[in-house]
Amino acid sequence: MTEPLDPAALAAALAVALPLAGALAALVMGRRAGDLFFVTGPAMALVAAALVAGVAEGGPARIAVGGFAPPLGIALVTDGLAATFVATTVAVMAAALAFARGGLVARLRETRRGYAFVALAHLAWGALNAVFLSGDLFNLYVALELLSLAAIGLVALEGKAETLAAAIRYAFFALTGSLLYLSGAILLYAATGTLDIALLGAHAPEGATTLVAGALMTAGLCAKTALFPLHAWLPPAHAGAPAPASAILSGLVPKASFVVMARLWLEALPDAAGPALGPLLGGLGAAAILYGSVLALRQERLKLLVAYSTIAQIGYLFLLFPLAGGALSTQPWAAGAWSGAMLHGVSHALAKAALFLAAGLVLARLGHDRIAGLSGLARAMPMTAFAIGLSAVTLMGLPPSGGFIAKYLLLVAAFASGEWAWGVILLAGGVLSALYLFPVLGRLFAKGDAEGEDAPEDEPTGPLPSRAREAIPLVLAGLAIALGFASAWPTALLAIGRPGAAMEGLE
Amino acid sequence: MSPDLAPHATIYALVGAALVGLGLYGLVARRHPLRRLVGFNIMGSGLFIVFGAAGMGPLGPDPVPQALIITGIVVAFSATALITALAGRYAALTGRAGLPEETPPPEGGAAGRPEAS
Amino acid sequence: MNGLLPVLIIATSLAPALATFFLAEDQAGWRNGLNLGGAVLKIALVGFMLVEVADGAIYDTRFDLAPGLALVLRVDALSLLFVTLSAALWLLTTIYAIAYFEGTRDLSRFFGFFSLCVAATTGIAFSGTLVTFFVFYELLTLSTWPLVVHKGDAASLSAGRRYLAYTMPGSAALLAAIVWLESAVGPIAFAQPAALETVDETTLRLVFVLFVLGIGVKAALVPLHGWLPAAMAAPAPVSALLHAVAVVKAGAFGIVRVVHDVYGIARVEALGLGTPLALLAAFTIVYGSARALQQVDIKRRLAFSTVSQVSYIILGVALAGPVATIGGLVHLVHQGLMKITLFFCAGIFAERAHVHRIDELAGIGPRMPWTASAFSVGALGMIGVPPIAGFVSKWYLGIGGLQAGQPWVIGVLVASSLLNASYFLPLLYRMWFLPAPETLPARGPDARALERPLGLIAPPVATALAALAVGFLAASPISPLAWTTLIVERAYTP
Amino acid sequence: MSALDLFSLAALTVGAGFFVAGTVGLLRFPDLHTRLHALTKADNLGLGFVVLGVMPHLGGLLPALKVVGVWVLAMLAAGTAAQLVARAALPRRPPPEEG
Amino acid sequence: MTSGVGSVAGLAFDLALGGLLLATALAAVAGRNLFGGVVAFVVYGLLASLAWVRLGAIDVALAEAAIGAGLTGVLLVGAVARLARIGAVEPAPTAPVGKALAALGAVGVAGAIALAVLALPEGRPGLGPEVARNLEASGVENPVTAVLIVFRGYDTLIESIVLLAALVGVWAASLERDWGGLPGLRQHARPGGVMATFARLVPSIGIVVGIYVVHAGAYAPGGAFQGGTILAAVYLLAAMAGLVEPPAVSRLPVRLALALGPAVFLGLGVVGALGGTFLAFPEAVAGTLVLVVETALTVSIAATLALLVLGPPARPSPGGAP
Repeated sequence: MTEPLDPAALAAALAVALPLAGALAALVMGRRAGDLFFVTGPAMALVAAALVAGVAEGGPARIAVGGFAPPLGIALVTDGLAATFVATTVAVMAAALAFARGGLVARLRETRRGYAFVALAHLAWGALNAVFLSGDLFNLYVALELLSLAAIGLVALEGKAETLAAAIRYAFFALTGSLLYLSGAILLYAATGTLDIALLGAHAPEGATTLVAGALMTAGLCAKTALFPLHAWLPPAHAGAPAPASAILSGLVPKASFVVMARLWLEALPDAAGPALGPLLGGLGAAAILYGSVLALRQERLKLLVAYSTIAQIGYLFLLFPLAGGALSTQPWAAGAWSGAMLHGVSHALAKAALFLAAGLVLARLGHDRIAGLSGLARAMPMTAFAIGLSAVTLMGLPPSGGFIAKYLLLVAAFASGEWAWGVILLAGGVLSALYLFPVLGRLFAKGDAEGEDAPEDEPTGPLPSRAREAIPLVLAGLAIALGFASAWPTALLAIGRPGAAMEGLE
Repeated sequence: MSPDLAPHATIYALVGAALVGLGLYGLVARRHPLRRLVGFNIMGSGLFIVFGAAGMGPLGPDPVPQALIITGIVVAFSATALITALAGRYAALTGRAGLPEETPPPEGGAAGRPEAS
Repeated sequence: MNGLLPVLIIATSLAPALATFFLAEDQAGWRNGLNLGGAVLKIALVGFMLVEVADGAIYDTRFDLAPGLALVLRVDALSLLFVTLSAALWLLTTIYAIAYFEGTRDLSRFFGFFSLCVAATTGIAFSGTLVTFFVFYELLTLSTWPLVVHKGDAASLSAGRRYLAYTMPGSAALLAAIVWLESAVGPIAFAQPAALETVDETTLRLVFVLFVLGIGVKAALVPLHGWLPAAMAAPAPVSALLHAVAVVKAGAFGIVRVVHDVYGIARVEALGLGTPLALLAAFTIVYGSARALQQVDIKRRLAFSTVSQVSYIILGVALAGPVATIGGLVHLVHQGLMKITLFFCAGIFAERAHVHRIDELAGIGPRMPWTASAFSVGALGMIGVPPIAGFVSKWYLGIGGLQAGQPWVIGVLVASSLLNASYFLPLLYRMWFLPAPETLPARGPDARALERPLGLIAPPVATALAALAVGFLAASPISPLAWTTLIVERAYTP
Repeated sequence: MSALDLFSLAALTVGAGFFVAGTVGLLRFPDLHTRLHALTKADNLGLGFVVLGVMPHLGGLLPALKVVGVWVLAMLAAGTAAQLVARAALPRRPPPEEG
Repeated sequence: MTSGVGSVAGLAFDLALGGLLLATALAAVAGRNLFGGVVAFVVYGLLASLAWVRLGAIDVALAEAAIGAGLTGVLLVGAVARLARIGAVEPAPTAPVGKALAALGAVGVAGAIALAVLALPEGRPGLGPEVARNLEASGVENPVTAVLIVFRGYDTLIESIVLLAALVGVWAASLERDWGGLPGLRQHARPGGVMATFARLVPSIGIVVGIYVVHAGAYAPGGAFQGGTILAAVYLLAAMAGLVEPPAVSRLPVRLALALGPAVFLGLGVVGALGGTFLAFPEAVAGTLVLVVETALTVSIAATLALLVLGPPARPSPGGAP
């Protein structure tokens, strides 16, 4: 049964197959693995473009893998959400791989870190696309597991004692999370006989089994997304990894398990959640925002500050559930909240990746990433300072960045739904992020020889990065800002196949 | 009380649930990475037994859970192998079997024992 | 075509800004050329648009950002008033800055952010909806912060921190107000006052307070003015353009938009918010002048004088009379001209004669005749001595107050004029009538060197002359007064 | 109960008996070597009888041969393991490179 | 096999087995010394495979015995030995309140799952009949292999790559100077000793059984994973006995063998995608395709599992890194 070649279906298949093929090639190529980027980068850009175009015209589609439709087979879901995040992943991954070519991935001989990074990055890439596109709960489990193992490998890449400890701690959190998620999936299969999200939505299972399953899956996914009470593993893991790895870890990995949670509660079990879910997840998100920001304020090292800001920014995503979760999805403002949360996911991915890459450049140049020692960097490395500035603007949600549009949509939804408490938290979060990000920018502008502040041994040890390598974080941060201006198109793309019959915005 | 599950399948389902509890306890409470790995594997295996038992329909075992369980076992093994290697490398570097916040430093000073060949 | 013009005008300062960022330090020629070219082009375009808008043309462009969120640029008489002022002064300040920063470093970064800030100001003027206003309002904060911390030393860094400590919560309050109102009523455009009937009164009052809190930070209303004096640590051109013209005026402009275009003056009166705002403005006027009296440093005194002068605009707007509004709005231009002259001269005194404190001003008049006379014109204008610009706006404000049945306004004006006199006249006296210390060379080459190069001296003289001209030709059809009467006739007959 | 069933019942009981003997040996014997002895000898013999008892019921020669194969392999493994454990537990007189 | 599953003897056996399972699991988790715990875990694994036989899932029993009990056991015992040799310091025992909290959480989760299982609605056919209906389209008779390779082949593809991800992670947990070297520790087996003879005797049988299991997967319990594990175990036995030197990590044939299985499966999938459906097994050639994929997977799985157990490269390879 070979129906005419549907571009979206082919693009979806290639979106997963190509990075995995790249990983296999990297496994075998060894020394030349660094140049793999020249093949997978452009090819994946093409695939992402085809997927986005296919979704934009053809609307959301369900592709039966192997020709067997669910409940027997597995269905890939190509809707706006998947296409947007696949495109974002291409941007961040291409940047990380290009960034690694200059430093981490040595060209002359095959080093441990270079070899492992290229292979693990491609594996994570394939896993991310598999998660965004999959519509089957068990398939999501296997893809999340591949993502976790690749991420654990990336965290342990430096080989130092503290990164290994961080990797082990992360591993146990991730594995506990996976098993809890799996237990929920198993119970849902036992209750309804299907693992497919859309069929589950149609079945609308009720009763104790569904509630227990939902609770277990939520607990598991919260552990993997490092939502507030289960976040202890994230800062040492993301700060210890090499810069391109941190960009992937902090920018993309938490989004994968968040998308699974969104699909679970908005598509698979829309009305099984009951009134408690929204406030609970929203409350935890709010706590994450406050906790992450306060701790980021107290960090002396740049990479740790950026890692704690990830915990805070993840909090914003979870405001989706009180505003658009469960029974609310038919309310007029739910659409805005949904687009806002997803747009925040995209703009945070770009800005956070840019910030970590820029921090990597600073670390390579100065030999340390103590914030106090960053003075005068704006003069020595203007493009990196500018990239840090632009991504800081996006993280603070100030116009003209994509972060602002996302924050604005969430705010409007919060006020329109009457629960303006979430709005206040959003605003407080913005001010708090300004509190911990502007001192860093201030340090950049401070004169190099500000009176005795930086100790003599702060003389820059590493070489100045090449302009091309310095441009990478700038391009990413520029994309995040451009998202602020050209956000009409992405929000329209996101809306394709959005759960719930939410009305379009507020007009 | 128990629905049409073949009688002994319910036993396995309940035993599996208990095993999940035991495994989770091992994974969360025990500090030694290898102990936690044992807990992780037991929890996984218990979960699969629940899955298999729940799949026991009137006309024999449902093949889909069986296939998924094989996949699950292999995934659990790869995770165990990775963590064992990481824990081994960490112990070689620092002379500590557990995570730093849970293990006293080795008495031979902070640096770990010389690399075991 | 007419939709494109406002975008083009913003581009005239945005494009040079983005280009300058990528220029190397030593490409001074390119940098100056770009910025000056942009300024000249902008003035030409604004001139053309002045003519068009005078006979009723309306420019309107719209960019859709997200569902329910759009960037709308709309040009009306009020926005042109602000843009003309900022375009003209941008050119002069660029000339001044080029001369001022001779031989210092980080200039590409400075001029980049400088033009970006002017682009943001133009954006604020042209914004057609509350959201567009907020976008450019925040862009202004983001582009001015690097200018405040430009020197990079401890003082400017702490000034920067203080600036943020006020503006960040302010922006949160403003965003809260906008979203609270828009979630109830849908996107609000300035073209027609929003249909606020459906919203209950207490919410409207609360939102108005939030608006004043948010925008008041930049308009330096009393409790929120702390950052302005501290920001004097920034280099002179920054203080000149930003704190005398762009940032502070953007605050005042914002309050005018909110009072007239979002709420409509009738509803502000009905809600009983007009008088408290006027009282707050009046208190700021007096408080600013009083604090200016205590200052020893010239620039800090000028800063506190700005705090009080800006509140004239808000006072004018808060009083519901058309004449008072004219007085307020025209003061926006007049105060800009006078204050920028004073800051230019203060910068020259500091840069060339190393004079920072008032008591060091003794006998500087004969030594630096051009700068000192420009300073005197500005100072006298501030006091309200006819025929300089200051007198015109105070005159209209006074009459407006009477018409609006608020006689106490006269009292405030008189008191503040007296205070102005008491903190400006001693400076003039020291400059012209006290003997100069021997450190100041009277004759010879280094005497002439005091007022070199020309680029540094010409701008203050030009703005002083402009202040005089505006005062003299107030009655003529092309003066800012005429333009403000046009604005008030066209839109704000009570 | 046909003759075959009787035969396998008997064989299984004997096998079980040997297993019990092996376990008792494991619990009661004083040191490692004797316990090893009990385990490998008794249990393997028990397994042999169990195999014998089960063979007729498997239906067909091939499965029967497979089961015998299992028994042979089990014995081999048990023997090697016992040797290694015993050698490892010897007091450390011989030089360490002894496997 | 006893005739009626529900007969009293069967029930007694299940209860006993369940009890044993819980006892060994408790010993493994809560036992005092580490080595005892690991051994208890291996015993638990074997009992679990017995449980799978009772549940009628022979494929899973094979996998559980081979991978769950066998390889994981070898891995953990090896790790315990290595940590003991290093003399690594044991972590401090958890505070009693921590233990109580964890116990509470564990009981809660277990109770919830038990409750959920008991609350399962009646008459759930599961996907058994659905699989039976499509079985002949899959080209294999064993339904489990059909689901594993054909109906849900996408899961198995990702899972085979999960193995590779773990292997790359394991290899990266080595020192920069050892990169490309020989994995695992040097074994001191006596050349003529018992271990050597055993290691010479068993592989011949092991390889035959392994290949048989892979091939039999099409129509009877078995398949790539179980067969691959047997082959890996046999290789490990030879390596432990010192008969064969594990290959240097950076040698090309090793890496090609590792990537062969997933590459064949992925290639097949992409070819299918070009023809319209990703990972399609056209009915006419489904049987042979499954066999091709299974064989390729077996090679990779055997190599990967063996290298995973051997661990990160620890000795510079005589030939030096490439």
